[in-house]
Amino acid sequence: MTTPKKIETYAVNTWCPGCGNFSILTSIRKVLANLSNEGFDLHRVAMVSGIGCHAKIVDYVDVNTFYSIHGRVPPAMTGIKLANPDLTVIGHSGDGDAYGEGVEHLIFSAKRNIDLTYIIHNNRVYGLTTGQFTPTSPTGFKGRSTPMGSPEEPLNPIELMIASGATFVARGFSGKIKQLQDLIRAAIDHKGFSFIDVLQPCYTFYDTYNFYRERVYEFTGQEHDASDRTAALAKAGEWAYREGERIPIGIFYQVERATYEETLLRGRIPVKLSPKDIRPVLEKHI
Amino acid sequence: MTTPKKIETYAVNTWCPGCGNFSILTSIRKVLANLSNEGFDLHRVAMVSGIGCHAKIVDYVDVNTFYSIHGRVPPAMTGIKLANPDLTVIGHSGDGDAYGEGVEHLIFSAKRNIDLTYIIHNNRVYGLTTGQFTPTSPTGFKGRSTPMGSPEEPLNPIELMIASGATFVARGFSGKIKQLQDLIRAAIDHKGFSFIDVLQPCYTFYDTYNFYRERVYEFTGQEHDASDRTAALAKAGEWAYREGERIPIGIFYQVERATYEETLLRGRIPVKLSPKDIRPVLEKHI
Amino acid sequence: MKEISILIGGKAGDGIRQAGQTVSTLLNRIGYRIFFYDDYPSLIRGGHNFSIIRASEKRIIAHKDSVDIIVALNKDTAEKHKSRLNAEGMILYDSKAVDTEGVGIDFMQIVKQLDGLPIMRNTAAIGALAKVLGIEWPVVERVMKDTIEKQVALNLNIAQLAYEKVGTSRFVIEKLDQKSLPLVSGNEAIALGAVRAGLNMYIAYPMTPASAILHYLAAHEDDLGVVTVHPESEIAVALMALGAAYAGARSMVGTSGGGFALMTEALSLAGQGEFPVVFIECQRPGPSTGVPTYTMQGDLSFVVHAGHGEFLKVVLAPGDAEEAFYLTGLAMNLAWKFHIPTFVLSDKHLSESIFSFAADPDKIKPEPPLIWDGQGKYKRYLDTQDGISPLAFPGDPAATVKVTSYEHDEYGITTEDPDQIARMQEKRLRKKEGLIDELAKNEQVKIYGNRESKTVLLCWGSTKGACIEVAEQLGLKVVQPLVLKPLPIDPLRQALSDADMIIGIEVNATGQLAKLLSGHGFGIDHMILRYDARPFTVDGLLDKVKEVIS
Amino acid sequence: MKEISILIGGKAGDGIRQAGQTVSTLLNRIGYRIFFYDDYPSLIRGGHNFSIIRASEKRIIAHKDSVDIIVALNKDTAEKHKSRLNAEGMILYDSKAVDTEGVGIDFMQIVKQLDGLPIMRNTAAIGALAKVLGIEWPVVERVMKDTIEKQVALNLNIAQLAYEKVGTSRFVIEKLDQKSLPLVSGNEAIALGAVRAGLNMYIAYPMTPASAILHYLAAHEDDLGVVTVHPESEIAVALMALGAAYAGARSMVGTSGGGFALMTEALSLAGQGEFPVVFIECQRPGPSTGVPTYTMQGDLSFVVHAGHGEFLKVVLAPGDAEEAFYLTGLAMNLAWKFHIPTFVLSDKHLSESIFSFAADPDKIKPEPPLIWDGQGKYKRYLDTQDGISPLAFPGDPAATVKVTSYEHDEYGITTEDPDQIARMQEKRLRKKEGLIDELAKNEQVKIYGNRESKTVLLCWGSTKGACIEVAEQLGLKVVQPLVLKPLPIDPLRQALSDADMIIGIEVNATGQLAKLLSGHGFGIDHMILRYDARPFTVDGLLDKVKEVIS
Ligand SMILES: Cc1ncc(C[n+]2csc(CCOP(=O)(O)OP(=O)(O)O)c2C)c(N)n1
Ligand SMILES: Cc1ncc(C[n+]2csc(CCOP(=O)(O)OP(=O)(O)O)c2C)c(N)n1
Ligand code: SF4
Ligand code: SF4
Ligand SMILES: [Mg+2]
Ligand SMILES: [Mg+2]
Repeated sequence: MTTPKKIETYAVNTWCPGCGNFSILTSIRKVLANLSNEGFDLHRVAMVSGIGCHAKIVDYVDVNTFYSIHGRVPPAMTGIKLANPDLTVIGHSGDGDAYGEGVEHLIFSAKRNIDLTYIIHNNRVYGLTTGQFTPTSPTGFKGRSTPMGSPEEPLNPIELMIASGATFVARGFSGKIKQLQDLIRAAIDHKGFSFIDVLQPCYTFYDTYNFYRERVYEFTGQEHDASDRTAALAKAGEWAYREGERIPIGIFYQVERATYEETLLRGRIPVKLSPKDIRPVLEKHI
Repeated sequence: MTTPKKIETYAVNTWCPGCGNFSILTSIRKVLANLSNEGFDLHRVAMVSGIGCHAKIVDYVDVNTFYSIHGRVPPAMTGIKLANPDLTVIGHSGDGDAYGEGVEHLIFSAKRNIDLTYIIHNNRVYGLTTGQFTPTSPTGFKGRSTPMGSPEEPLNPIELMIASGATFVARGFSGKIKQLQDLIRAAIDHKGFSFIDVLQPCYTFYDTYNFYRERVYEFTGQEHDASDRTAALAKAGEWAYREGERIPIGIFYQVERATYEETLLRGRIPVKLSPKDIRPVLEKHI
Repeated sequence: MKEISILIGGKAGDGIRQAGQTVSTLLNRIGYRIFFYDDYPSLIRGGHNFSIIRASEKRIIAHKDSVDIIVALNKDTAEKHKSRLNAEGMILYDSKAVDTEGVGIDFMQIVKQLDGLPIMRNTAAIGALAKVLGIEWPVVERVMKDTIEKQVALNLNIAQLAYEKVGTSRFVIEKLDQKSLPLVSGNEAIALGAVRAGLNMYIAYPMTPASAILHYLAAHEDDLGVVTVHPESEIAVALMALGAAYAGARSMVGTSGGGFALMTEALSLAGQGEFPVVFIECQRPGPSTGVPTYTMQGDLSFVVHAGHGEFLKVVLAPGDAEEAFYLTGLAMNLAWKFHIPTFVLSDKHLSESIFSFAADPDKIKPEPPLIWDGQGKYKRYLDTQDGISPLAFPGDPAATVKVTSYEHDEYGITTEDPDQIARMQEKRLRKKEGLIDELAKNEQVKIYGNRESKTVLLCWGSTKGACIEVAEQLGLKVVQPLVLKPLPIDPLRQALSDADMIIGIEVNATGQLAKLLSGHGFGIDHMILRYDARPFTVDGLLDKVKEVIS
Repeated sequence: MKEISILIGGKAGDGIRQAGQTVSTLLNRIGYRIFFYDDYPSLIRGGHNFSIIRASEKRIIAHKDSVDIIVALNKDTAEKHKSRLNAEGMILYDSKAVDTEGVGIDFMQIVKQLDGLPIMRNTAAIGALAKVLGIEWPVVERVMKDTIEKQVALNLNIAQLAYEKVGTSRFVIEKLDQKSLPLVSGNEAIALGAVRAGLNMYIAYPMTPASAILHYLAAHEDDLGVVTVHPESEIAVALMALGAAYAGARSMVGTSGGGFALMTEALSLAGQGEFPVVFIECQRPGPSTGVPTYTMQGDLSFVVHAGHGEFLKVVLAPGDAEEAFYLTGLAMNLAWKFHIPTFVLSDKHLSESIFSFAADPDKIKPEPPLIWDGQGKYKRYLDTQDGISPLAFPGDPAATVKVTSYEHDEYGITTEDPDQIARMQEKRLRKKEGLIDELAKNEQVKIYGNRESKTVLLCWGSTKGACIEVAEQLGLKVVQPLVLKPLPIDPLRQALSDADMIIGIEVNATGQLAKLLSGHGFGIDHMILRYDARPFTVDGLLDKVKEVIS
C-alpha cells in the first residue's frame, strides 16, 4: 500500500510553523496515495510549481516534478500534457504567480480547457519575497511595497475563471482538509481544465486563519447546481475577496467540453511520433 | 475650428481598401475634433498603440503618440497617466495585442480602474502577420497557423472585463460609425478604465462585415441598466463571439469607483515633483 | 545565355511573391538553379513589392541589383527599378498601368476578356514573360497546373492569351540538361532539417520573418509527422517547449528578436534545468519593431550572451538553405546530446529567400540521447565525468524525474550549500569539452573562393552568397564560420592565419561578428557594413570590396 | 583594539539581520566604521541565518571569514562557525540552546522573566554583547530607543538584564573620536542616488536582492518626494517606466536577472524610441532561479549585450555604497542627457550589505536635459550633429510628440526607406561620441593599493572590498572599472599598461569582465573565480592571491 509517507522526499521542509501550505501538502499526498492504491501508477503524474513558498511543495513530494519559474506554471504544464497526454499533470502556484506575473496563462488554460489540475495556494500575499500585496490582497493591505495600503481592488479569481471558460472551478480552504482532498480528487478526475483556489493563511505575513475559520461554509452539489453558469457566477459573487460575512467553499462550476489536447492532437502522441520521410514533401517543391 | 482633417498627418495610409480600421480612424478624429472645438487642448491627449494593422492609427493622427510594442499598450498608458494625470490617455490595440500577448495588462488596468480609454480593433484575426487565429476567433477558424481550424473556444472580452473590474465596458461596430463616436466620447468622458471592443472586419483575412451587419443591434441605457452588474453580465452573454443571431452593441456596464491614480498618487503629479533633501532621511541611518 | 535576372514588381496584394515563385518554378523546370529574393513592406495591400528571380546554370545563392527583365505590374515598379536594367534589358509592363519603353501588354484587358479576377493579372504577366523568355508552352502549362490551386483552367487561358500576345521571344532561355531541384526557402529548410532530426513539436507565436516556419509545419503536420502549437505569447511558447522537452518530446521554437527577448528568462531556465530545446531566431532590423519585413544581422551579440547566469549554449548560423537544413538538424541533435539550449540564427534574407536545394535528407538522423539504464534510483542530475546525466522521462515506471530552476542536488532537490552549488555549476559547464569535440566532427568554418588569397572576406549567415561571388570575381578568399558559439577558434585560426587583410562584411551597423572574434585576438582590418535594412547584392558588394582593396 | 568582527547567527525568524543592524549601530555610535554582511537562505522561518558585523577605525568595505566574537542563538551557529574564531575569540551563546565554551547566558529565561516575546531573545543577546564589548549602558539605551519600534521599555529591560548578567567585559572596544556616519545598504544608496538626480517614479516588481529599493522608497515616499509603483510583472514595470519617461517623469526600475530578462524587449524599445530610463540589475546566482538569496556577478555579459538590434547603452558597476549612490545619480543624468537606457549593475553582496556612508549628497544634481526651444514644428527625432534631439513632452501646448518602436523619420512617422533607416541608425549611434566625452569627465577606473606594483588585481563591483584589503596587505595594485559599457579603454590601458601580471577576480564561473576586456586586447594572466554563491572575504581571497603570486 502506498501511504502518504511514501511519497515524501528527503528534502527538509522550510515552511514556517503554522503555514497553510502544510495542509495542502498533506492533501495532495493523501490524494496521490489513494490514486496509487486504486492502481494508478504515480509515475504517470507530473507536478509543476512556480516560485514562492507554495512552490517548495515539489521538493516535498516524491513524484515527477518540474520546479519552474515565477508565473509560468500553466505553459509548462501545457507543454508536458501536449507532449504526452497520458500523463496526469498537476500544477501548484501562488496567488502572485497565478494571478499576477502569469495571469495570461491562467486565462488561456481555462479558455482552451486543457486537461490539467491547477491548485492555487492563495495566501493573498507574496510570501517568499517577504510580504507585498498581491492581486487578491484586499484594498488597503499594508505590505512592504504598499506601506500606505494597496491602491487596488482584489480580483475575484473564481469569477475570472468562469468568465474565461474553465470547466471546473472550485474554492477550498487549507483549514478544511477533508473537503480539500475531495476537491483535489474531483479536479484530477475532471476531464478538462480544473482550477482550485485554496485559501491558505500565511502565518507570517498575513494570518487570515481566524478570518476564514469564522466565515467559510462548505456547499455541495445538492445546494448548488454547478452546471448552471449563471448560478455559478452568482455564487462566485457571494464573496469578492474583501470583507464579507460568508465565504462559500466547494465546486462553483463544472461542465464538460472538448479538451484542447483532444482537438489539437487528434489522437497523436508527440513523444511517440517519429519523423516521416521528407522526400515526398520535397517533391512538391520542384 | 478643428476639423478632423486638421488632425491628420502626412503619413500614407497603408490599410487595405475596405478595412474596418478606417471607420475607427474617422471616429477618433471626429471625437478629438469635437473635444478641441469644445475648448479642450488636444496637446493634452496622448495616444498609445500596440503593433499590428490597428496600430498604424497613431501614424495617422496628429496628436502626441507612443507607437509601442505588441501587447503592451496598457502599461505604457499607465506610465503616462501616472506620470502626468492631467493627460487624457487613449489606447488602441488589436485583439491579438490586447487579448493574447498582453491580456494580463488588460485585466490589471480593469482591476485598478485607472482612468484610460482603451479601444480594441477586434478583427478576430492577426492582420499584419497575415491571418492567424486570435483569442476571439471562432473555434475552427482556419488561419495560417491552424489550417485544420482553431482548436480553442473564443474569449468573451466583455465578460472578462466586467469580471476584472472595469467600470466602463462597451462594444461597438466599425460599421456603425455614429454610435462608435458616441461610445468613444462616452469612454473618454468616463472617469476610470473605459474599454470598447470594436468589431472591425478585416477585409483581407476575415471579412465579417456582412455577418455583423445582419446581426448587430444597438441598445441604449433605456433598455439596459448599465449600472447593474448582473444585467451587464447577462447582456454580455447574449453573444459569445461564436455563431449567434443577435449581437448587442452599446454600453454594457458603467459604474463609478475610485481611480488608481487618485488612490496611488494622493494628489501628487510626478512630472512636477522635485527631489527632496536626503539629509533628514540619512540622519535616521546613524 | 546561361543566366538571367528578372524583377517582378507591383502592389502588395498583386500576388508578386507568388508570381515570382511561379517564374522560379518555370526556370527550375528547365534545369536552372534559382535564387529568389522577395522585397515587401509591412502592409497587406498597396505599397510597393518586388521579387527578383535569378536563374543560372550554376548554383547561386545571391541576387544582383542589376536585372535583365523587369515585369512591371504598376508604374512604381517601372520608375523605381528602371535604372537596374542591364544594357540589353527590357521591361515587360502592364500597358494600362504603365507608360514606358519595352513590351507593353494590357494584362487587365486579357483578364477581363476571360472573366478572370483582378489578381489574375499576375497570371497574365507570367504567360507573357514565359513567351519573352522563349519557354515552351507545355512547360508553362505543366507548372501552372502544379502550382495554381483554384480555377486552373481559367488561369491557363489567361496565361495562354498573354503568351500569345507577345510576338517574339526576346531572351531565349535554353533548356538545360540538369535535374530540377526542389525550391526551398530558408525557413522551409529549417523546418525540414528539424523534422529529419526528430522534431515532435514546433511551438511558435507568429512573428516576421519566422512565421513561415509555423505556417509550413502547420500545413504539413501529417505529411511530416509533427505537431504544431500556436500559444498566447512567446513566453508561453518557450515554457511549453521546456515542458514538452521534459516530457520527452523534441521541441523547437521560432521567433524574431523581440519575441526572443521574451524568451530569455526561459532560456536561462533551460540552462539551469538542462533542457534540450532548439531556438530559431530569425533576425530583422531593430532595435525594437524596427523595419519588420526587411533584413539585418543585428541580434548576434544578444543571442550569444542571452540569459542571466552562466550556462552552455550553441549558436549556429547558416547562410543558405542547405546549411539551414543541416545546421538545424545539428542543433536538434546537439540539444539532446548535451541537454542544452541550441540556436539557429537566421535572418529575413535567409529565411524568406528561396534556393535550389541539393541537401541530402539522409545526412541528418535523429541521434538518440543517452538514456538512463534503469539501474538504481534515477537521478536527473547525476554528476558524471562528462557532465551528461542520462535521461528518463515522466511516465517511466521506474524513474522519478525532478527538474528545476533552482540550484539543486543530483536528484533535483533545491540546495543552498556552497559546495553543492559549485559542483553543479562545474558539472554543467564541464559539458563544454564534449561539446567542442562533437562540434569538431562537423565542418565549423567554411572557406570559398581563392583559398590561396591573402585577402579574406569574413562573413556569416546570409551574407555569404554575395561574398562568394565577389570573391570569385576578384580572386579573394571567403571565410564563413557556421558555429558562432562556442567559437571554433582553431579552425578559424587556420582559415585566417595567413591573411594579410581581413575584411569583415556584415549586415549591421557595428560589426558584431568582428566584435566576437576580437575577444580571441582576431583583428579585422576593414569593415563593410550595410544597415539600411537591405541585404548585400553581388554587384553592390563588388563595388564596395573593390574600393577597399584598391 | 581598533577593529572587531562579530558574527550573530540563529534561525530565520530570530531577527538576526535586525540584531546585526543594532549591533552595527552601537559600534557606529562610538565612532567605528562598519561593514555588515548578511547571509540567509531563501525561507522565512527556520534554516540558518547569520550576519557578520565588522567594525574598524578605518573605512572598510569587506568582511572576513574569521571573527572575534560569535553570538550563537542556536546550536547550528556555534557548530557551523566555531572554526572561524580567532585565537582570542569567544562565543556568546544562549545557554539553553547551545552547549559550548564561552559566555553562556540563558536569554530565553531573561525574556520569560520579563514577560517578553520569544523574538526578544535577540534583544537580550544585544544587551549581553554590549557588555562583553564594554560599551557603556547609556549608549546601548540610546540605540535601543532609536532603533526599536515597539515595546521599547520592555526591550530595554531585557537588554539591561542581559547586560548585567555578563560579569566582565572581554573585549573593551574603546570609543573613537570620529563622527558617526549613516549606515546605508547598497540598495538604499541606489535609491538615494536616484532621488538626488531627480527620480520621480520608481517602478518595480519584488525580486531579491532588488526588493529593498522598492521597500525603502515606498516607506519614504513623502520624505523623498518620490512615487513608487508595484505593477503586475516586470514587463509592465518596464513599459510603465517608458511611458512615464515619455510623459517627462524621471523613472527607474529595479530587478534581478530573471526579471530583467523579461524587460529586454522593452529595453530594445528604449533604444529605438530613445527613452531615458534607468535600470537597476541586482545580480544573484543563476542560471534561472538559482540561489536567490546569495550572490554572484553572473549577469554582466547578459546586461551588456541585452536587447535585439543595435543601440547605445551605459552599464555602471559600483562596488560600495558611495559608488552606488554616485553612479546611480550619474546613470540618471546620462539617461536624460543622451536619451538612452542606462544601467547600474549591483549584486546581492553590494545591495544588501551595509556600509558607513560618507558620500556628499551635493555631488549629485539633476542635470536638466536639452529641452526644445519651442521654435517651428517640434520633431522628436530631429537629426542633429551630436544625435541628441531636444525634448518636449505631451501636454506642451506647442509640441506634438511622437515616439515609436518602428524605424521612423524625424517627426516619428514609420519609415521603410533605406536611406532614412541608415540615417536614423547613424543618428542614434552617433550619440556615442558625446557619451564617451561625458563619461570621461567622471572617474571611470579606480585604482587602489600600491600604485607602483606591477601585479594587478582586476575586479569590478562588490568584489572590490576584499581586493583592496588584500592588495594593501600584499603591496599590490587594484584596478576597478566603474564603467563597463562603453568600456573606458584609455583609462584602463593607462591603469594596466605597466602590469606584469593581471589577476582577474570575479564572483562567477567564467570570468565575464575578463572576457569583455579580451575583446580590447587586455590579457588576463590568472583568474581567481568564486562561484559557490558566496562573496570573497578578505582572508579567503588573501590565501588565493598568495597562491597565485607565490
Ligand atoms: C520573474 C520573477 N520576478 C520576481 C521573482 C521574485 N519572486 C519570487 S517568489 C515571488 C512571489 C511569490 O508570491 P506568490 O506567488 O503569492 O507565492 P507565495 O510565496 O506567497 O507562496 C516573487 C515575486 C521571481 N522569482 N521571478
Ligand atoms: C513580441 C512580438 N511578437 C510577435 C510580433 C509580431 N506581430 C506583429 S503584429 C502581430 C499580430 C497583430 O494582431 P492584432 O493585434 O490582432 O492586430 P491586427 O494586425 O489584427 O490589427 C504580431 C503577432 C511582434 N511584433 N512582437
Ligand atoms: S511566509 Fe507565509 S506562506 Fe511562506 S512559509 Fe511562511 S507562513 Fe507559509
Ligand atoms: S489586413 Fe485586415 S486589418 Fe489589416 S489593413 Fe488589411 S483589412 Fe485591415
Ligand atoms: Mg502568495
Ligand atoms: Mg487583429
